[in-house]
Amino acid sequence: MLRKCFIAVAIVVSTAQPLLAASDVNPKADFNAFRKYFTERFPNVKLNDFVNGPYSMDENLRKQWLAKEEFPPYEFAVEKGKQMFNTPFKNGKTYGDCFENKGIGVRQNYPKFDAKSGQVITLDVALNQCREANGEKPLNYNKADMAALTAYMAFTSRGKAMNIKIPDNPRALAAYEKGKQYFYSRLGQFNFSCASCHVQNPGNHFRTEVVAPALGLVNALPIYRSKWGGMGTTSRRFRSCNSQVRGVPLKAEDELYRDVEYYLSYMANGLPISGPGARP
Amino acid sequence: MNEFPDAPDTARRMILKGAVAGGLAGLGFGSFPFPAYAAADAKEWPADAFKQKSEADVLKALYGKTAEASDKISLDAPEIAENGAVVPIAVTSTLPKVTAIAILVLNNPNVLAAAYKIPEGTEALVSNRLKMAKTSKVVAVVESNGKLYSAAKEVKVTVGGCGG
Amino acid sequence: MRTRLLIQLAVVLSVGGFVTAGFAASADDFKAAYAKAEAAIKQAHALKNEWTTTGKEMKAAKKAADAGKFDDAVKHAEHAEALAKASIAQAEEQKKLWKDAVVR
Amino acid sequence: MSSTIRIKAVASGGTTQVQSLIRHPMDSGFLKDKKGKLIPAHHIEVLQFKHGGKTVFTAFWGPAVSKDPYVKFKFKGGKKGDELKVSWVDNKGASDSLMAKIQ
Repeated sequence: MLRKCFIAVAIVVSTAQPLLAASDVNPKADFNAFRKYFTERFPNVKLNDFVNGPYSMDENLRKQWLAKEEFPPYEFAVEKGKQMFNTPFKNGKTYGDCFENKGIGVRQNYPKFDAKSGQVITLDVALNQCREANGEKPLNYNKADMAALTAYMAFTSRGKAMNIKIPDNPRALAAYEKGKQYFYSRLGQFNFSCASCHVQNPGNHFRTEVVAPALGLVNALPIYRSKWGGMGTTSRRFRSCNSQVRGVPLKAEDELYRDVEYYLSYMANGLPISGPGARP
Repeated sequence: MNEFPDAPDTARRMILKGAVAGGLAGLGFGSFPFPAYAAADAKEWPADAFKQKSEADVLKALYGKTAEASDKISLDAPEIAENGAVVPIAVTSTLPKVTAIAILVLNNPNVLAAAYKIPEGTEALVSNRLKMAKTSKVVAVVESNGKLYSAAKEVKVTVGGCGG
Repeated sequence: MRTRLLIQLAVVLSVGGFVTAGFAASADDFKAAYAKAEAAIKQAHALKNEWTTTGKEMKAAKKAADAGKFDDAVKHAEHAEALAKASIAQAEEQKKLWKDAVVR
Repeated sequence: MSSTIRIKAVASGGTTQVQSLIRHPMDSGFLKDKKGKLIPAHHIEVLQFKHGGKTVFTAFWGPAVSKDPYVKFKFKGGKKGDELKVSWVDNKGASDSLMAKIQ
């Protein structure tokens, strides 16, 4: 039967796959190919404009966005984030004490690879690590408080070039490669990968939305979505992608989400931070 | 100063906009609440007009008259709304002595979205963001010299904004 | 090519699930079918590749069983199992196929 | 939490351009909550701007104005440092007000 034949194929495939040697992983070559793909496919989009997502490729949407940017709907979230950021913890320390340059203008350096834990640390995770180190409970990675904090930190970093480092460390390279694999793997009942939309179809309409290019997508995070009526975190963004293709979302800041953010952020190196972004 | 020597204008504009929104970067205007004596008065709100289901009934309830089409009204609205929950719409007019502007969304459950009083010395210009339940004709109505004029435009909505 | 096969497979299985259960099922049949589906879902979950539709079928199965409609309950559970197996197959095949999609 | 009202008022060439964003749910009355219960309409009804004791702009809003509503208008007069009084009241009787300085 069809099913049996299919599973047999799958088993052969999975056992035939060799383990990756670190030497096979070449982020710099990936970066060049990725950049070339987008700039050649969209010769009319200026490189630094990719960070504005669908607005870089649709004139009608761009006009509405510019109108909204006159007084952007995310201002209240940024203001709330600023207040949270500047409010000391019970021990008197602040978020700023956990970051270089007191946390101002540092968004472009995240995610970072942490050699001690062997894990990718996103800005959201770093904020919760900071809270826990100071005796505070972590914030929910899907909720408005985390979105407001990261929105403020992105706001203070606007225009700074994404600056992601992948150290020559087998675990860092493995995390990068896992993120890349997740990005290109088809999933969900609709059998879509992240790349199916954001590499193969940027600028095209999917359902009712214009798809954002993968290049620079993370630079706009976190985003205020009109359909959410509010600011959402990076995790919320990834989770909504999963469920749109009928995949059960992973838990917020799951290792794979952090790895894929690491991969995409490295691909966006040199492009300006545009977050917090406003999107439909 | 500029970190992107070949940054396009758009990126720079984005950054400048961030700076202009400086209220939240701590450049505040020394704003503070003031006592209620000068406050907006809910009694002025034209409740009846906001209940009407047609353009004619709204205009009758608001102004007691009908409107004629005018090319001296500019209605700036997107052809396709990115999301019906937030549709930027701007109205300006070169008509003389403008005293009021109203914006109607004909296919919304209640047609009147917003009405503005324009006192002498205030320009015939208003920009706002409205919800649209579905694709609809949007009508801008301007009261000039005691008469009503209107202009209309179709806005396509693929994601409805009833949710708000 | 192979991905198209996968989708067809999912469709075939989803229809098949409804066709095969042409007998009068008992509570035990339901329990057995439900347990098999649960095992497959657990495996899909471990692969971080569960489908949202699988959970919906399981809920429908449970609801039908609670109402004593075991034929329906078995159909839904079998459908859930088929979907879960398709998602497992998808995850396994993507372990290699993802590379073909990478921008080069 | 700080004021619900945010203002950018800039004087230039004898004209003042005012932009305002207000934090308000502007519930349409047509949306249901997670339990399937209709959320009643909750919206600003009147928004007023005063400059030097004179009303320069009045908005009457229904539930079809977007969440966290925005408005822009221009009036003749007004100079840097002048005070602009803003106030709103909603259909549940809640209100807020702010005195902003023209920039």
